[in-house]
Amino acid sequence: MIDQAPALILLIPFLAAIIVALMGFRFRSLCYPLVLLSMAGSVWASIATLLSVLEGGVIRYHLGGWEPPFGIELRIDGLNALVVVVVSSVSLLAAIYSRRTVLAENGDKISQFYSLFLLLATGLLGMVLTGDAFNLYVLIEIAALTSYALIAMGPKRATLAAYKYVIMGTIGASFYLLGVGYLYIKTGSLNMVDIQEQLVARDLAGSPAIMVSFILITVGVWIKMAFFPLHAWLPNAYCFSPTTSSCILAPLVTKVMVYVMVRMMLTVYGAEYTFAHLDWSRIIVWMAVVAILAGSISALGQTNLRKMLSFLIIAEVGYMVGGVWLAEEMGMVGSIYHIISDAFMTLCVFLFAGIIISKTGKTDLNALDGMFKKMPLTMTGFLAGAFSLIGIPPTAGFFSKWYLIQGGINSGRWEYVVALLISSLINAVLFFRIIEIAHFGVKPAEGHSHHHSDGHDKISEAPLSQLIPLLGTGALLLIIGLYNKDIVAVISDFLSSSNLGGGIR
Amino acid sequence: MTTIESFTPVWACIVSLLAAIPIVFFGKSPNLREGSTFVAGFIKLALVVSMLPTILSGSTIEYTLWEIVPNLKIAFRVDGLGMLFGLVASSLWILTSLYSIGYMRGLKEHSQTRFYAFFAVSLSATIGVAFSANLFTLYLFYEMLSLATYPLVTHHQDKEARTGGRTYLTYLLSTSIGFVLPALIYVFIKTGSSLDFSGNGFLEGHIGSSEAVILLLLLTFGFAKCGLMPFHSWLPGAMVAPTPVSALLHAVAVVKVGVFCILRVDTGVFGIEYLITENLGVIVSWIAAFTIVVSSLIALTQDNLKRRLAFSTVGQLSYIILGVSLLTPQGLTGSMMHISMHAFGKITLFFCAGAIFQATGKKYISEMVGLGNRMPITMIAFFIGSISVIGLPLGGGFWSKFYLLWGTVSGGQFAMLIVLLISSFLNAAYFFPIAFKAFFCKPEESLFEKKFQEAHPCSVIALSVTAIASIALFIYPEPFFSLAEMAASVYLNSN
Amino acid sequence: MIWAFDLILLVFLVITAIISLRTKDLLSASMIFGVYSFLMCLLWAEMEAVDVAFTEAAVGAGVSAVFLIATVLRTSRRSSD
Amino acid sequence: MKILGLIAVILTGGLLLSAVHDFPDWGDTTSPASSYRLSQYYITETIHVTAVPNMVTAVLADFRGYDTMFETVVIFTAGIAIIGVLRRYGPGPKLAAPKETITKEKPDLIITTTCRLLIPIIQIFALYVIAHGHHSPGGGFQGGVIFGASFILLALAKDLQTAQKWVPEKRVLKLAVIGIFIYAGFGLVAMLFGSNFLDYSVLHPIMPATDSIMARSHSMLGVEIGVAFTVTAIMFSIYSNLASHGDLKEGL
Amino acid sequence: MLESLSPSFNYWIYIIIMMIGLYAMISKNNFVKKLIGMSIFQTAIILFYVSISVKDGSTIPILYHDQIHAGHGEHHEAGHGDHHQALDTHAEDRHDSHAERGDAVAGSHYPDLIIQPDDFSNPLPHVLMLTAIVVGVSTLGVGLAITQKLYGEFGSIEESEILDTIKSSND
Repeated sequence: MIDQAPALILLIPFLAAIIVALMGFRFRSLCYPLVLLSMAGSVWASIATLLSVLEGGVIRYHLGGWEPPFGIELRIDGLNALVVVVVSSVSLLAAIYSRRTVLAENGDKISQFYSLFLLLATGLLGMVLTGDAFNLYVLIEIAALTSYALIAMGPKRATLAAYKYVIMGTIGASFYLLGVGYLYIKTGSLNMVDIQEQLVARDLAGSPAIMVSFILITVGVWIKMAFFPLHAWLPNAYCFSPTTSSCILAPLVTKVMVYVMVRMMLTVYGAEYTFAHLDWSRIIVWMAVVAILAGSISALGQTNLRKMLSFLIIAEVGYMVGGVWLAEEMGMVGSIYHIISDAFMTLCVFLFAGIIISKTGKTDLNALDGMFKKMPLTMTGFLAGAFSLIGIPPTAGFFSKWYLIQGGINSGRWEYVVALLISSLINAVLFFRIIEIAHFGVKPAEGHSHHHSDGHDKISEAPLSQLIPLLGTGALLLIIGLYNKDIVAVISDFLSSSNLGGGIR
Repeated sequence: MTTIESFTPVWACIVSLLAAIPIVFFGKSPNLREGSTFVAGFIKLALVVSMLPTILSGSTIEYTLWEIVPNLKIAFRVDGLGMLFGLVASSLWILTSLYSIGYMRGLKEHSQTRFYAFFAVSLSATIGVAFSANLFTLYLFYEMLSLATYPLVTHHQDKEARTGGRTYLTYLLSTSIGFVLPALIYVFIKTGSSLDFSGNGFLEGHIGSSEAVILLLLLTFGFAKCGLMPFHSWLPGAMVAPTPVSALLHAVAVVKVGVFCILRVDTGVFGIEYLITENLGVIVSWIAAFTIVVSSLIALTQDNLKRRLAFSTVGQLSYIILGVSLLTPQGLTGSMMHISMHAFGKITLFFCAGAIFQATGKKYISEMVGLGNRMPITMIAFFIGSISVIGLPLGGGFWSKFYLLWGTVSGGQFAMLIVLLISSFLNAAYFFPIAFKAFFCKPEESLFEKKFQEAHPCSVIALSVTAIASIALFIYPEPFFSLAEMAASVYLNSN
Repeated sequence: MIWAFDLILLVFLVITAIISLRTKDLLSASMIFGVYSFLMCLLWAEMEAVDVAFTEAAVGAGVSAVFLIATVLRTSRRSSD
Repeated sequence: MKILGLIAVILTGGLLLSAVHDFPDWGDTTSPASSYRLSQYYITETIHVTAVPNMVTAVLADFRGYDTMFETVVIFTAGIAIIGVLRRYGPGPKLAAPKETITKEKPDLIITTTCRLLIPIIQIFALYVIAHGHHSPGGGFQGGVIFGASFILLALAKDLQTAQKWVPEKRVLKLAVIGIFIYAGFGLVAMLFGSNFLDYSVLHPIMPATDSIMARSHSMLGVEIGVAFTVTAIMFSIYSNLASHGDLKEGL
Repeated sequence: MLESLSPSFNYWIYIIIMMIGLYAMISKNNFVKKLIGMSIFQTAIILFYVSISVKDGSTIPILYHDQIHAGHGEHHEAGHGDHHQALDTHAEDRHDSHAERGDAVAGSHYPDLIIQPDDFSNPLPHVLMLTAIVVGVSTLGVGLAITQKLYGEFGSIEESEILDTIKSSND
């Protein structure tokens, strides 16, 4: 069983998705338990895989029994073993949350919704696991199609946002596909590791086609992860979609694409080609700086809670892209660690936003009026996410910033360090604005007022199915923060095995 | 000097954190809730005191809790300086708790459970700062303190509180994230060490002079809790808090954490020797001197008693920073002693201010004419507190100020001597009139309704105890004196 | 592979692509898109990619065009550009 | 937007053009893609290791069977997605009516008759394409599309209701699910036999196959049938949803 | 002259078609037009991939019945000098892979059949493009469904009109 764990990680939700699709006609109430069960199975399998990777090194699972490069392999090293655990557990937490909201938002299409939900998880897990460049494209498309639908299942504006996403997402994925084509025409291979070997063996570092393929893949992935000038699809898509959709899309899609970028840069092209040969670090880090600042400043202007958080995602993507492109080990560690921590913090705040929206029916920040009194536990969970996004120790967000800043200083990129700090401060402003509204109420009284706003609308604590994932995510943020050393050890192992030495200062 | 491995400092730190659980749990029954506060307070004090003999004998106590980042540990270490601060904070917690029972009950404040819970958490953070073994742990607890005190500062949840809270967090978070964090990471990268405080610093040899200046400025201004100008405005702003909070936070916990951090940075990170060789003390001491004079002048103009006390605090904190930046043994001893002496003096003053508000609802000094007859105990305590803070004999503050002056003389920095003298004069000028008017001026008839009108007994007991302690510290300044002297000798002779 | 035939097909491809995007009547545009797909299919068949050509014939020229037409008839036939 | 489009086109086009000269010559047999062991292995060994003459089918269904499974899933996802986005159960809020009214005439006799004659032939051809994918162009996907197209033709020629009688929504979903289960089932059974997912070679004990090579060949047929099921069902489902704006009542 | 161009005109044309599609995707105002552009964009990429698979003098990647059951010499035309060399190396390769695959190939049903890789066009891009076509039609379907939903909600499939509607409803 354990040997098969890598395949089971995505087979379990995949098969469950198929079964759930049929349940629209009968056993509708069984959808939710089945989703939970399958995601839990996936989490179990991914943790088992992580443990065996930690124990025995890289796992190469040959699908169909064909040796790579002839067949497709799942290639699991420290990096994707970590990310896969994150993806499966975030999906599980989002699934737990979905219980009431799906009924409320898409009551007539529960089975389709859950089926798409699980297929999205399948697609994302597959993207993380696969060791084949073209297979990655297919899985990107699965994740994309499900995302389009999950967003379009929302009300009016969500449909428009979904359409925009279809166009942008297709451009991104097609660029990726074209990039793989360029790689194929020069190397003749599709297996990631094999492409890398061919690039070296055929001495293709100087080839313009390889450079163009690199640009195409990078730009394609950037579109998918909403890197700043290419982010136009994201804010509205995550802002107007059903809350459950945004709870799984927002934490995972962008992060998995960052993973894909790292994978492409390190495993397919190799650090030496990416950093030493191309040497675009200077300009791309500047782009990241612009992305961070633009995301943060745009977030400042928002009054809609989820839109504000969406812009924060754009800033966070800037963190990660910049961190990777610092061309420095600590920056790389920070970025990869940030994939993990950001997935959970985004989940945390989006869960919170979902709870608020489903409780109050309002989407703007004023919906939070006096929430500390009304739902103290929910707010506690939110605080963990908010503190993490601000970067307050010992939450996970602090440590990712710690490593990223370290990378920035090590490589002498002060503009990146300054951008990170400014963005942290802006996050502090953003979240303390929320905390203020929740603490003082929208209109605090002039003098000592002790009884404002209680009871005029009956909003009580969120139901357990929503509280558990929120508080669980909050706790996880702390745990990830406190155990960051172990996570970073895994990441460092991965980096040292992927031969960074050639390209990294 | 021996090092002892013991879990006690960790217990001392987390006992109040754990106390928050029963406090929240007993939220419905005030007696049990405040009972648990007291129990935790006494346990904490007992734990701290239990370590005192070890420290006085010249040993340090260490415990490494967790290696959180490769090479960086969350570690606790108790030495003379930390002990001194821990002792002040833990003993004053009990008194403040006593006082706040009186205050909160007297005024029937809302959300008392939240108040006590966060109070306990703040204390944990304070003790955590005091017993931190390295800069990283220090930073961690520092941030924790900023956040845990926010609900306390904004306790009233009105517009004023919101403004005050905003200022409070803006200053504290922006400086700590904007200045300290990068400095911290830079130091970590440059030295590659575990950031452990050591007797003579660990920066020497790792950085150049210009970097040293920048780092020193970043770390000095970064710990904005110390109230150095121009990052002081949060302190008067935070006076919107209920008085016990102001008392503890702005006489003991928050502001003292700020100066304590700077002491740690100067002694444990840079090292006094290194500061002397690079001649870095001058920069800081001039900033401190400027703060001292300006804040005293501002204090003179304040009519709101708590604001006047706040500006006085800004000035007094800079004494401590000035003392350490003199880089002389006497200056160092003086500034460390001033942590404790000023704490006792200032907390008395705050207690009095709170007691006056509690009993009469008066906030402004101009309304306190003739108060001495109404509230004799309070006003006598106020007088004693003033003496101590000004640094006159009979108050514990005398000793610390004495050492500070000695430090300026022995360091040959006469400009600083003059600053200190001017400031003492100004201190007297803004404190004495209050006591004087309270006792010797006739009030207008309409000002007070009752003849005798002391505050809640709990509060009165608390402020009497601190007042007496201020005097006692003049007569017998132990153990703070020995601790300070010991610590100063460690930092100056360890090479 | 016959380069002249190939070239003619490619030129027609470009022409049909442009026409289908410039026609203001969406129904016509969909039909022309079907023609485009069919030309593409011919081109691929001629390039020895029979399986791909077969699929494109079934999907691009067949089903895709039908989907487009279905949508156009369910929405609006006029396009502003 | 026009300017943005132009900029994107110029940038991308320039980028792509700049690399054209770096490509191997047209039809060059020594180009990396053609000479690398990957494609050569597929060409020279497929017949030996799978006994399937159509290399495309063999690579599709066996070597890259994992891809193809997800290709089927893409189709399935699209079907579910379109149901999720478009399907309306019962009378929902009022939606905008089509700009051009669709004239509802009685179906033309010639068309209906032709379709009645044509549809069985199309379906038989589809079955042939599916079954003969090993030896000629075609396979599950193409056959499935053709099969689905036959139902679409029925819906177009008569009306959606008639076609719905043949394949109502419930049956569509069942067929689609069965198709994927057939595909995944081959993989899962291989896992049960102790090998990796989709390793058909271990399946020979439960197949009318003499050895593992024939097991691959036969499994590929099974897999193609699975693909065909899903594609047929989903193609029709997509059409019926698009044609009726999601209520599956009135088609075009 | 055209013949001299022929080596790469496929690559040129694919870029032109692709840019037409890309331009339509970004600049067109009509949602259906954008989707048509998207399909054109995707088929252009497929055209590129298919172009990779082309080899001079090769045939479709399917073995004929009589090819399977005949010796290799029959369909192997003379005059390809380098083929002999290739034959040797590939024979060696085949031996290697025989060794790797053990009895899998040892049990080949056509042990005498040796196939020249240069006789057949590269099947791999074909396989990939089958998948890409499927992805293309799926995306098109989802895009059309979203377009219909938009039309149902806003009564228009023109982007500018819908944006106006949203703007006026916000004011």
